[in-house]
Amino acid sequence: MLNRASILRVVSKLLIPPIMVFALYVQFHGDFGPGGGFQAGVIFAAAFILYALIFGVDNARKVAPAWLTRTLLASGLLLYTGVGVVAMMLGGDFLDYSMLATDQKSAQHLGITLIELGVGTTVSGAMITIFLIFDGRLRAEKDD
Amino acid sequence: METFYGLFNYWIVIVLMMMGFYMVIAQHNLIKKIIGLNVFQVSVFVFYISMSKIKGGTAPILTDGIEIYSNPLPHVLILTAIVVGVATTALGLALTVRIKDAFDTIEDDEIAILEKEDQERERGTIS
Amino acid sequence: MSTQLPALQVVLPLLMAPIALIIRNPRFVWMLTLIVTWTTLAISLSLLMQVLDSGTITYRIGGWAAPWGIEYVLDKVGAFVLVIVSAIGSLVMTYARRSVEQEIPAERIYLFYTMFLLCLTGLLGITITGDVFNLFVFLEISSLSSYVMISLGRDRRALTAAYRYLIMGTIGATFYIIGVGLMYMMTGTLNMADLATLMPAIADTRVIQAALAFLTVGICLKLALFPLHLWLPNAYTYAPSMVTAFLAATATKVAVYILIRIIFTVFGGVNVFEILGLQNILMTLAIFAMFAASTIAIYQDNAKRMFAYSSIAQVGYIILGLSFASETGMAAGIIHLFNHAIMKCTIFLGLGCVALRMGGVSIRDMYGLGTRMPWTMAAIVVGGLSLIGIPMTVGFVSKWYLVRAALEADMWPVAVLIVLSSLLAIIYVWRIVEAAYLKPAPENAEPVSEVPLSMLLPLWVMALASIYFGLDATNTLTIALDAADILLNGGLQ
Amino acid sequence: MSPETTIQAALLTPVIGAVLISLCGRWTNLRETVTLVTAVILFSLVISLYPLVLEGGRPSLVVGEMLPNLSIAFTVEPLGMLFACIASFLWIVNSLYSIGYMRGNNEKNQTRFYVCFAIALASSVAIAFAGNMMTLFIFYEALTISTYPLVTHAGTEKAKRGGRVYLGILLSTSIGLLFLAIVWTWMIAGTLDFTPGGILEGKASNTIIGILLALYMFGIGKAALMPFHRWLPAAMVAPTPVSALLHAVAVVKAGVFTVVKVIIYIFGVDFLSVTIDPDWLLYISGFTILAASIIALRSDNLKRRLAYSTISQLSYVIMAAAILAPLSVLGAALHIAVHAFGKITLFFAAGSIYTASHKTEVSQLDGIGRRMPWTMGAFAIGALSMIGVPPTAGFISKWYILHGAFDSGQMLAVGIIIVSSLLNASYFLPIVHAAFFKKEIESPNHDDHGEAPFTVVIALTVTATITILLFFFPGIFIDLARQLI
Repeated sequence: MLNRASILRVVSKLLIPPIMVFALYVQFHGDFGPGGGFQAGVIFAAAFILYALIFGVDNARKVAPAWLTRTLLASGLLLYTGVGVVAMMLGGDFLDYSMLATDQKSAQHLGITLIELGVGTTVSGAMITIFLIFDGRLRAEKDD
Repeated sequence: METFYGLFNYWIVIVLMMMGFYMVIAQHNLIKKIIGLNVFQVSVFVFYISMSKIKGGTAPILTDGIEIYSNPLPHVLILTAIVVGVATTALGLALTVRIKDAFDTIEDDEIAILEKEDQERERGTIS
Repeated sequence: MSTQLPALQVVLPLLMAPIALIIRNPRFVWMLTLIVTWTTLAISLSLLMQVLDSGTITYRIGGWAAPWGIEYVLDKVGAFVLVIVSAIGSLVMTYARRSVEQEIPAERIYLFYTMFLLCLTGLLGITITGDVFNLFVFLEISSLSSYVMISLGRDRRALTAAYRYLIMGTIGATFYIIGVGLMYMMTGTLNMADLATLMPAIADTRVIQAALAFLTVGICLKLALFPLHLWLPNAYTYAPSMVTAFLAATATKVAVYILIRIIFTVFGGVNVFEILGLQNILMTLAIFAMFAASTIAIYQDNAKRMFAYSSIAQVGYIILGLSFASETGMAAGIIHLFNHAIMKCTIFLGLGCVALRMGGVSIRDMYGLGTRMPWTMAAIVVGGLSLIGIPMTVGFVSKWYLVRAALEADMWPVAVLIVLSSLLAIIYVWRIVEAAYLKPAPENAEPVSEVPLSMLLPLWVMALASIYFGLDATNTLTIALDAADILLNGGLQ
Repeated sequence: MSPETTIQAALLTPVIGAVLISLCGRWTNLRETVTLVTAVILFSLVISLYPLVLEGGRPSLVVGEMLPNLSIAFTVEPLGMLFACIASFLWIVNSLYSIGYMRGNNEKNQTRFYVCFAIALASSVAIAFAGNMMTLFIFYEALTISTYPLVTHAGTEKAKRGGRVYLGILLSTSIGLLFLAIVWTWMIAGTLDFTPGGILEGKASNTIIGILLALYMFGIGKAALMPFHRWLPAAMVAPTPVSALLHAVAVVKAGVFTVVKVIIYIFGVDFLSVTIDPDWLLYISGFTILAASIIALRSDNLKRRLAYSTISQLSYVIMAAAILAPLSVLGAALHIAVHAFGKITLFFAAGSIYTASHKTEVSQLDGIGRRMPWTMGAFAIGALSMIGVPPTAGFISKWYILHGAFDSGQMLAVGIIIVSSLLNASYFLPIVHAAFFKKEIESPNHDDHGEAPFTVVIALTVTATITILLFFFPGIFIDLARQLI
């Protein structure tokens, strides 16, 4: 089955890296143009899901075991709330980026980038998890 | 006629909404219900986005020479709503999968019969 | 630091949820959740003190000023509900460990606690936020996590219950955002206080009336107002015991809070009850809920289901109180919100203890339990007496104020209906009492011991609370009366 | 001890007693000693307030605010003093009796029995001392709940049904009607304090006052005004000491006590007589007196006959209060006390017969007086007191009620009292006659029995003696009751 789909395999091998790069572009471009964490996360996950579809879920699992996707999911949320809490600790309000650096502009920049990164991580983690869990829920429960 | 064409976006919203709502109510298949739910939610997304459009306005990116642009806030809101919708769908589907495991069917009416049997068994064993 | 408390309240459980997800050790995750819940209780208590001292607190997320940024606003009503939610959360969590170990498969326990934290985040967020769209987000956070928690129940019907709740809940939430969208269309703002100032000028338009209709129906779905209650009985019956206790005591209460916020804050400057005949509709539905749900409750064989129906009836009382739109009525609604949370939590925690030992909560499982599990059954009876409205329990205080509100409004038939419906409560509560105390235990019954102290203690804290706040209701009533005053005369300030 | 502390102590003693009893459950002798000691302490505390109240003192105690502007408060006034004295004294006697009865019949769950008894007594004393309607209502309900386990003590299907009727009627009248009346009163008057002369004067129209009065009278289900009297015979399934407590002292007396209290302190006698003149109450109570007597006449079960007799005697109190004449109110207060002693004697006798011979029907009692002379002697005294024959205490209260009725020209009331006295005589005297003068029916089962256990005999002798003594020395109660008018 897989052997007969050699065109798909070749094309997807070629496509997956650009998709991922595009995801990163969308991710880091998000603070001053169209883009952002949600979109980037989904695009990144799409690359991964494509891989899983073509090369089989078992292989995909090797790349992203359950603990990894879960950690990805969790760490994105942690990053997001973490930035907010750090801002609070520095004396600002929750998610008040201006506290993150001395210069106003770069503080805002830093803040939104980190936040978007958190969002991106979580979204991609979530999408991958959803996909993999639907494929093999029981394996996902047992393998660690 | 003016109201009909002029407010065409709302008509679309209403048609979508009712279609989705009808699917949720009338379909017995749990997956189809979720699809209906999605159509229902999408109608709201359309509603928000079409509401923010301003005639002749561009994308809300600040560049020289552009005076009129659409309201970006509803887009942001809808982005959030979409995420919520995705989460709901995922959860709904996950539940459906587990219902399939537990009941061996995803037809609403068949599940209702099985549930009734469960209930009678419960009564039977205790009385 | 104290200025950061409003945000911390919500952020703390949100921050801990992913940590719980990563760590996954059931024991540790439970400890973590326990600490978080007690901390949120401490925070919400200090917030309540602040609000009582110095009035409404506002907090800007990200430092953005009100109409643009998301604002957290905490007045007396909000602070009161916040305390209810976090107090119930912390007690239920103290109780949870044994019950959860028994009812949820070991490999899913971490998931349960993570969802609990998220649900808590959502409920606290709803209470504290001053932004109608942010409220929707928190509403969905809490709803989604509660669907998951319900689906973790042992019976396979838990899955379908969760599924149906998901469908109904999503429809409700979507109705809510349609309403929000319509309001945004007319006003261009999502901030509650801002909306409240803009609303009177445009209240007569059809768009706003449609918005109000969508909002009301959507929220009433969430709070299970009869006849939109169909999701509730199964969800409560098949959910794990402590989930039932937590949701019954908090989720519908918070939904009522949303209704209060929308009707009396957002539409505060408008006499909403005149529009669309909302008052009559709500009052009629509330009375129907009181009678229909209580009557159905009488015929249930499963105690959890029985009290689930009773919850629907009690929601009727709360809505009835609000629908008087008088200060007493509003206070009655708010105080019953608190009181019902306490008594239902007592009962469902008690049923959780029964489930732990007997494996089920049908009436037959309770035969002879009065002597075999005396403390548990006594607590359930205290909760039951409170439902009836016997003096020296919180239920009496609520009923006193409800009847007073009805008489003040010159609606004596309503007053009569209130007392009549509480007579129905006697019947179903007494089915439990007779089963526990007057029926002999089945002959082949295995010996049953009382539940461990870690469960008994929270149970009795709740039971004693329902006696204490029934005997000394002055503090809670003062807050409720103040809150009613703010809602009716001030809006968000 | 200051009066406040005494009140506090009197309220807490039975509660502490209940806790101790439940702790001593395993050692029966200790448990029963605790019960007796608690009862004696309670009585001495209550009686120590007597001189103060007699001098016109009204010691009071405010526990705290329950709802804004509505406190849990206690005030000792003459009527409450009267009720508390009777209840606490009869608890001693009743405990003595219970010990003999419960052991003699090998009842189960005796600890629960004594605990509930103590709690019921605590509620009764709290009702007696209640300073406002709210406090009274709270403990009124507490009394209902705490006596429910006593009624259903046997745990049988019959007990369960009896318990349902008992609880169903008492709770639904109190929540359905009395509660409504109290909230309404509070809204009209702004206070619920018991105030001499009433709190409603000039605050509401006559119609509302009339409706309120009806709500109160039917809402106080414990007073067993028809048609809400069914709980009393239903509660007969309880062990006899409970019946004695329920039907002679705590529960029914709490009912009529509340009725009198409401008429005197919420409405005010004068106010009622000038505004609405509640004739209907006279008719209903009169009807209850006669109808209950007739039912009593027709029932063969001894306890059932006594229960219907109680229903009719309770309506004496209500009717006396409804006449609204000073002397009849005095009579009403006296009748609460007098009937308590007489009726408890009768119940004690019934229980004593049951313990010794397991006989429950009137028709089985032929010739039993020769086997149980003390019991049947006491029974005869109690019966005479019910009829109102001197030298028993029943005469005194009937005298005052009649006097009041004559004064205010209520000839109907006079007629009812006379007719009902005749009825009383016709359902009590045959029992006495049969017990002493008829030949015993040969029955193989219960031939060899003598008197009931010693404590039982003591208890009923004491109450019978007091029933007679009260005729000669009625001052102790009359002096108190006089302060009411």
